Amino acid sequence: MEQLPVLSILIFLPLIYALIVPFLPNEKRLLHTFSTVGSGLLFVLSVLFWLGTTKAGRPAAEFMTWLPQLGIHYNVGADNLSWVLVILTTFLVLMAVLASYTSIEKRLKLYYAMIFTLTSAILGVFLARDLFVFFLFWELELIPMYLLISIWGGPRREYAAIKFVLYTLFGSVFMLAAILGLFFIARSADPSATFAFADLSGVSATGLAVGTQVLLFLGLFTAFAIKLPMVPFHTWLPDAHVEAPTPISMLLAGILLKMGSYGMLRLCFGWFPEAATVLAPYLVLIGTINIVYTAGVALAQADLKKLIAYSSVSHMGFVLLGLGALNAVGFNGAVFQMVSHGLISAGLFMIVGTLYTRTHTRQIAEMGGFGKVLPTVYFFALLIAMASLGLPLLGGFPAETLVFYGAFLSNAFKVIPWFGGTVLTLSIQTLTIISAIGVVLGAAYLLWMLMRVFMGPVFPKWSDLKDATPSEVFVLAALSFLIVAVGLFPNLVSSQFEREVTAMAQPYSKMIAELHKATPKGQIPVISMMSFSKNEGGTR
Amino acid sequence: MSNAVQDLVWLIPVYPLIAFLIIVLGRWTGLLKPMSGSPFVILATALGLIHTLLFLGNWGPAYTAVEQNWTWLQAGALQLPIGYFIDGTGMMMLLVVTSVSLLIQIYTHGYMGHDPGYSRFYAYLALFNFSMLSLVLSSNLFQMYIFWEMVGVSSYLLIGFWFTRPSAAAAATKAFLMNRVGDFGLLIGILTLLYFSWTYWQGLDPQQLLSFSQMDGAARTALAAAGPVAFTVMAILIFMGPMAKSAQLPLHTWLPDAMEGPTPISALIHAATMVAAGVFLIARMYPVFTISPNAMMIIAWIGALTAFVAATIALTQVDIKKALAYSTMSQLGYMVLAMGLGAYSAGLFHLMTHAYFKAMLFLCSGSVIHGCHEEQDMRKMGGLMKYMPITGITYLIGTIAITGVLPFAGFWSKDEIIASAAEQPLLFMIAIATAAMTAFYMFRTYFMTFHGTYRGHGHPHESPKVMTMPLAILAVPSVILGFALSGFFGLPAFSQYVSFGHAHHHDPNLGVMGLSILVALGGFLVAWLMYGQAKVIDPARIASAFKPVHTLLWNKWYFDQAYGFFARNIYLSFASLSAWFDRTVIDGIVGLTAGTVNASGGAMRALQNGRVQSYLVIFFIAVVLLTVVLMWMV
Amino acid sequence: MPETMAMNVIGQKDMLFILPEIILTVGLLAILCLTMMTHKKTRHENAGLMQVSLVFVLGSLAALIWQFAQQPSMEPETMMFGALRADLFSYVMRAMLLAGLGITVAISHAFLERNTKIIGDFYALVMGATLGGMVLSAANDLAAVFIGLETLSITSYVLAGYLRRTTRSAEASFKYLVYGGMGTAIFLFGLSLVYGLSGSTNFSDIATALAAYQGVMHPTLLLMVIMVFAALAFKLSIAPFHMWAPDVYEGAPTPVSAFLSVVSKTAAFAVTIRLLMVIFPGFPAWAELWTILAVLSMTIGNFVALKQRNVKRLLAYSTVAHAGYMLTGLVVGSSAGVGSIVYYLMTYLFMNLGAFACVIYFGILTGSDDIESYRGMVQKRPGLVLAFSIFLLSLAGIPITAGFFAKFFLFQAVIMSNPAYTWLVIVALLNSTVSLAYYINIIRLMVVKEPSDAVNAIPAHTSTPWALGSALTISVAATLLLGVFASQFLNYSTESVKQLVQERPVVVSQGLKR
Amino acid sequence: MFEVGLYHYITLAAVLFSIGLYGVLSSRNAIRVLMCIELMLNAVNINLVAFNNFINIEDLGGQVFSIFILTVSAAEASVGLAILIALYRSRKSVDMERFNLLKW
Repeated sequence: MEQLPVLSILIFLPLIYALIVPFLPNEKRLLHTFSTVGSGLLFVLSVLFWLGTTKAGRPAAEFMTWLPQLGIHYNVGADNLSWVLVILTTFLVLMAVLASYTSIEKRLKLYYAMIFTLTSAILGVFLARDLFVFFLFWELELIPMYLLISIWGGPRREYAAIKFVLYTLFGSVFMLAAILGLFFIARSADPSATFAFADLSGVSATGLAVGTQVLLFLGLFTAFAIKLPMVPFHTWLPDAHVEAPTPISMLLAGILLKMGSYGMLRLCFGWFPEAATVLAPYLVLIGTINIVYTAGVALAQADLKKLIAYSSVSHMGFVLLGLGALNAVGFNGAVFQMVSHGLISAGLFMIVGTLYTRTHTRQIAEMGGFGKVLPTVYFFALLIAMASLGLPLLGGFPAETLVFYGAFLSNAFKVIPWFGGTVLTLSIQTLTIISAIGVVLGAAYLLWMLMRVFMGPVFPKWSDLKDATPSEVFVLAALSFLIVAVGLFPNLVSSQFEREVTAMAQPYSKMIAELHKATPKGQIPVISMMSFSKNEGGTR
Repeated sequence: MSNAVQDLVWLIPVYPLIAFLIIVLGRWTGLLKPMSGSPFVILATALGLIHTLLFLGNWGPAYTAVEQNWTWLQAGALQLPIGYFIDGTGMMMLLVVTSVSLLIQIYTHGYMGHDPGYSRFYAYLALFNFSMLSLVLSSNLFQMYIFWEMVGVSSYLLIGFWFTRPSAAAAATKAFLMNRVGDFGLLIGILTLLYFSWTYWQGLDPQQLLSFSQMDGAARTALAAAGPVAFTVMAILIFMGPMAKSAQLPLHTWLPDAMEGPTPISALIHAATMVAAGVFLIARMYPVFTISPNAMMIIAWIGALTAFVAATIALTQVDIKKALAYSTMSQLGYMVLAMGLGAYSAGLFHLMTHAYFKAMLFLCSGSVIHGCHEEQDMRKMGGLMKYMPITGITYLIGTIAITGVLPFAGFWSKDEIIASAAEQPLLFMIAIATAAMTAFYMFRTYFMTFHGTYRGHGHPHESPKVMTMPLAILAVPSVILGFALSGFFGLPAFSQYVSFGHAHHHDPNLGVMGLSILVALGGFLVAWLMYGQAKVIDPARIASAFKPVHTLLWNKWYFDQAYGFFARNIYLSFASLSAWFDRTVIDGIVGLTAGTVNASGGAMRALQNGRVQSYLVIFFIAVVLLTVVLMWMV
Repeated sequence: MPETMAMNVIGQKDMLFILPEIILTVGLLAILCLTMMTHKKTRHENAGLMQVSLVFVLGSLAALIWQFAQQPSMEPETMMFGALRADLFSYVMRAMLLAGLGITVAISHAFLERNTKIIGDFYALVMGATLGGMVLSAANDLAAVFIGLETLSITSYVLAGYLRRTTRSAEASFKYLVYGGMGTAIFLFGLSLVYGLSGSTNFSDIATALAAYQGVMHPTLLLMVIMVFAALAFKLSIAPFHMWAPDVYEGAPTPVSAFLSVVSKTAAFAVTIRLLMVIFPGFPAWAELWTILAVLSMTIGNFVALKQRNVKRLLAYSTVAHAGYMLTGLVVGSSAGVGSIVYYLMTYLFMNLGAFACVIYFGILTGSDDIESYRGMVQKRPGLVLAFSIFLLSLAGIPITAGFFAKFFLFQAVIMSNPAYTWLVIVALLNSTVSLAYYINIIRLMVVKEPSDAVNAIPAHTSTPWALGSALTISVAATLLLGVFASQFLNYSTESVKQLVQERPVVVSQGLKR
Repeated sequence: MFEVGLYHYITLAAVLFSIGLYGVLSSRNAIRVLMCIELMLNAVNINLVAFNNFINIEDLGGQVFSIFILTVSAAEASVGLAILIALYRSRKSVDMERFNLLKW
């Protein structure tokens, strides 16, 4: 198994599909089956390859020199964290393709070509082990996503599509600057350094000034925060979700948000522990705002899909809270949240999609009494909404538990240093409590939505709706099965990536102790002066 | 055989889970006919009961606690275990839950016989059984929190069973939300406990995290680490869970609305089992509560106030199920009061007896409603004793039991609680006053429904055998259970099996016994005078005499209106404010930047006026400016 | 200085070096004669003329490559009495100019056939202009620079006005002439001052003479430098001196706009780099001058392009913006920085010419250059729309296109040479984000929108003229592959610049404030 | 006796250059613009010849250069006039203000 270039197959197979699709005859049924078989094969392959390589103790990695004079090489590899997300990606792509049966009619060839290009871009991001390759695939997913939203979307699709692209591109500006800065520092430390993750991760350990570290951390972090999305940069998500067709918003919520959190964990938190420790208070603060504020906004939404979009923004706040806890439990919780939120949000959007294909409206006011008319959809909606609510024995609960336990038991910070030496007396424990309130608010808007949409008397105009079609039921059943399985036996999922993620969190306990020791009791850990000039960065 | 039963005790909750899966998959794949599925559930519960009895059978004289743990979720240093733990209290709860739910499920077959959602209802019942039994068996606080919420969601499903009725949907959402508020408190309580007692748990085997058997050691470490004030706050936070679950004062308004659900579940969930889970949690977490006196005092006062307020509201209720709901709330108040006062076994004893006779009362009200063709308003009933003798008699037995008249179960358990309240004069007075009111409003409901002439339409008929037989069976424990475990005349005392720390049995306080019987009879007399044949005192006149008090009670102390106000004004406005902020401010800034870029683009574009000479002027100015700027700069 | 003054007779070595230019001149004259002879101007004849000129161009390119293959690791030496300098840099630049010329000739045929009877003169003029450019990029003497520049400019003025009948083309060429005339005048005045200071017109002598003024910042010295580089900035269409570009690009026939945006810009960059590296290496105000010009051109280029409705004007502003990006390489002035500019020019050549080829094709199909008229083109010509999208995305710098790689290498070189200029890279990246807005807007119109009436009028599928088709395929292939297989091209570009520059100390200026 | 030095020539060239510049920027008539461009080029010639004479007499670089400039400016003038005629034919005027068809 190891001589097979496993990872490159996974990355470039979808691209091959994307090249084949335009040449197929333009017949709806054929295109659907081709894509289903294709994505199915991709999913099976990803599981087999995972079992064959990393699970069997031989982590897969491929290397090919590309532009040696610039230190750029085609360097891909996968540890269990990447594999879990790769399999989640291929699974959700399969689900999205199945969901496209009912919701996509026109220009199928371009549609499937774009979906497969998008898949290869996302797989590329998760499997990249060279910062250039990572950045290349990170920008590659922009155009397919733009076209997918702007051609098959809803009424205001073009505005939403361009907003999505410009937001992400704006983020990647600072990411590229940080990448190049990091490479410069690595090169000045050791002239043979390349863009490989291995070389760049050791940079912060070689006594880099905290100021530079924080700057590099923030450069990378902005791009990931926009993708997460973090509160001030989140307004693209509701627009993109509302306007995107169902399969695309499943992919968008299911996987694209994970690119942001994956990047945060592996790059920002993996490479700059000191900077992360200094910035943890602010991350947790924004994470809490992310949870509570968007839960409030979600309640006031009249559009069902926007409500679900804001709920996924709120849920991604947990990732920030988990990462900000700076301990193994919090990190594991954040990664678990990525997986479970992927399944749950895909499920929720599938539900909204099935309703939309029948009623062609997304205004909650116009909906009512679907429970009686669409019993199967009601059953799945109930199950997935409860999972999103964080009900135990369903997908969401283990993630929330780990994040809350991790954050509450962490000694990341007692106070948040604020401007001009003043201090916000908000310890991580208080912020966790406030986030827990956010969860209760979350329960409120979800239950209220269930009540208004599914319960109550049947509206006369919806009395003749027909229940879910087999393909929809299959998708919903597959997602629900996984959500229940993850909920009942969380150790199955968490034990896969637990070792890697705990290793990532390992340096932080020492780092926190150092930071607290470095700042005398009353004093606040102030970020040392921004030292950035070339020579200072270079000297050891 | 004995250790097989013991090792497989975790199967008890699994039987209903299997039944639930059979029905769900059966209905989905169409193998199961629409109106079937109940035999699986009833069989599962029966198996649970038999298994419990077998377990009890060879549990041996010492009744030592049995515990077994596995790791459910492991991440970094945290290992969250799951497992089973049975001691006296746990066995008592097991017996109550399995027996009561078995009888209710049999009764439901009659009550829901021709309801289209029959199999869905049984599926929900099975799910509830699974959650409740797992809650009772859970070996640690984390696991209990899991099934705490599972029970909450099953009650949401069951209350909102007839979801096409908007009021049922609203009641279900309200119940679940209020439980979520309670769960929030419980979660924060657990986290704080874990935070302060982390060093203690590190010392133990990781699978013992938060387990009840080690709770007293953890409690002491937490008290030492946190200091009394923080510890009390933590205890009250944990108490918030039971406050919502057992409908204690601030978080109680969901219970009366929960009557929207079908009556069998009112009996099962909102009388016998789920609401008792709150008291059960207090029992399990007793080591934490006992070592902080002011926490115990707060719990006692909340219990007392709930009992008192619920009793006062029950006085004016006209809907039979709402009256019984408020009486449940009042009795739960009693149990919490007992726990608050340290009377551990008294509280649990009352829980046990109350479970039986309250379930019976609810089932009677169910058969009354069934008989009077879905009529719930007592003013449209009356004289039903003639038409429904069995229901009538069982209802009378229940009423006597709950008022605590001598031979019946209610007396022994309630008397112990009142006795334990003896030291606190104020609490004692509230307890006695509530006992009086209980007697009054219970007999009021009895007389209004079963005595006098029938005021409703149509003609009521006795419920079928399948519904009246469970009533008869439930009547037995309501009568003898109290006496059987009172510890008199050589009979086994309840406190021998179910107690906290040393099983002390203080001798009965005759004075208190006498007083409580007297008060009960007084209440009966007043009720008889107002509503019985005598009709001496006209209730309307009394109502007008105490007008302000009556309106206060009629409006259920305005709690609903207060919560409604909070929800609409504060919470919704926060939501719409943040939605507005999100749309205008954040999007505004984004729009602004895009706008300035466009505008500046437009402005620079205007510079391009098409005349070469103006271009050349700019060319020349640029050369000059560059020279000047660079001269100044370099 | 290593090279001694060449002996006064033109040796066999000199002739070899300017062989490509000779072939081109012969081609030019041949075309002129042929046009005179073919008085009937039939379609067949015009196609023949195009093929002949294409043969000559490819011949000249082949000669260049053959010569380079003879001695790849060559020692730079001056030719033609020191007027021209034979080094890797001149070979690379001349190769690019010839490639640009070839593609321009290929794409112009279809356009000219539909718009005018006399075609031969166009090819002659275009070859003449490239001749000037080639001389310019190998120039090692002020006179050679002037001659090369003027040949390029004057032929461009005539080319801009090739469609005499239409007023827009005539007005464009007149404006271009007046603006260019003034630019040349100022350039010459600067050169005369340089001559005055150094007493010689040869680059190496001037370099030694000016070395004396290394550190001193004398106002007249500064004015002299500004005047020289202002004219070159005009040719590169850098911000304050770009005002002519939009009008000329819109007015001139599209192949001419393509020619101007690529070939004349590459030639101008060649001479700027040579002047910058050879004559004014240690000049103190360098970084600040180019920083100001870079930021100005990026911002103006991108912001104004947002509001454009005519695709040729939009591409004009896009060239201004790209000139801005390339200037960041000059700001740091290191060999890596300038080398990445040369690589950027390579990719820029193909993506820009490709884009103009598509504009020509659309012009033929819809008859207008208005972006609105491109709506729904994907229904009729999906292949063409795909090609145009690839070029636009490459211009915007989206991955796997060469544009992305070019921008990445450029910004990497800038930060590696002098991290103090990270802010400049961030400004450049923000500008390219803005640029994506108007590039993707065109794609949106073509792919997402419903067809406009102009597109509906297009017949189902007419055959694409082979010359335009082949030019398009070459450009698409180059745009996609040049990035991924860049290492060889990168080596050429950085190596060529290394030869030019003695590794002078990187002037670390403390930001803009002294 | 008054000796005409290098600076006199340079100042003359500068003055001529400025006059030409002013002429290009301000005249309404297109032909006058072309003439002024020629004027500027000739100013450069003076400059070059003067430098050649005073700085580096033995090498004729400067003068050769000015001859080049003469020829090129002639070419430019002729091309300019040709284009102007074509423009005149369609716009019926030589007023510089009228040539603003291409804008924004």
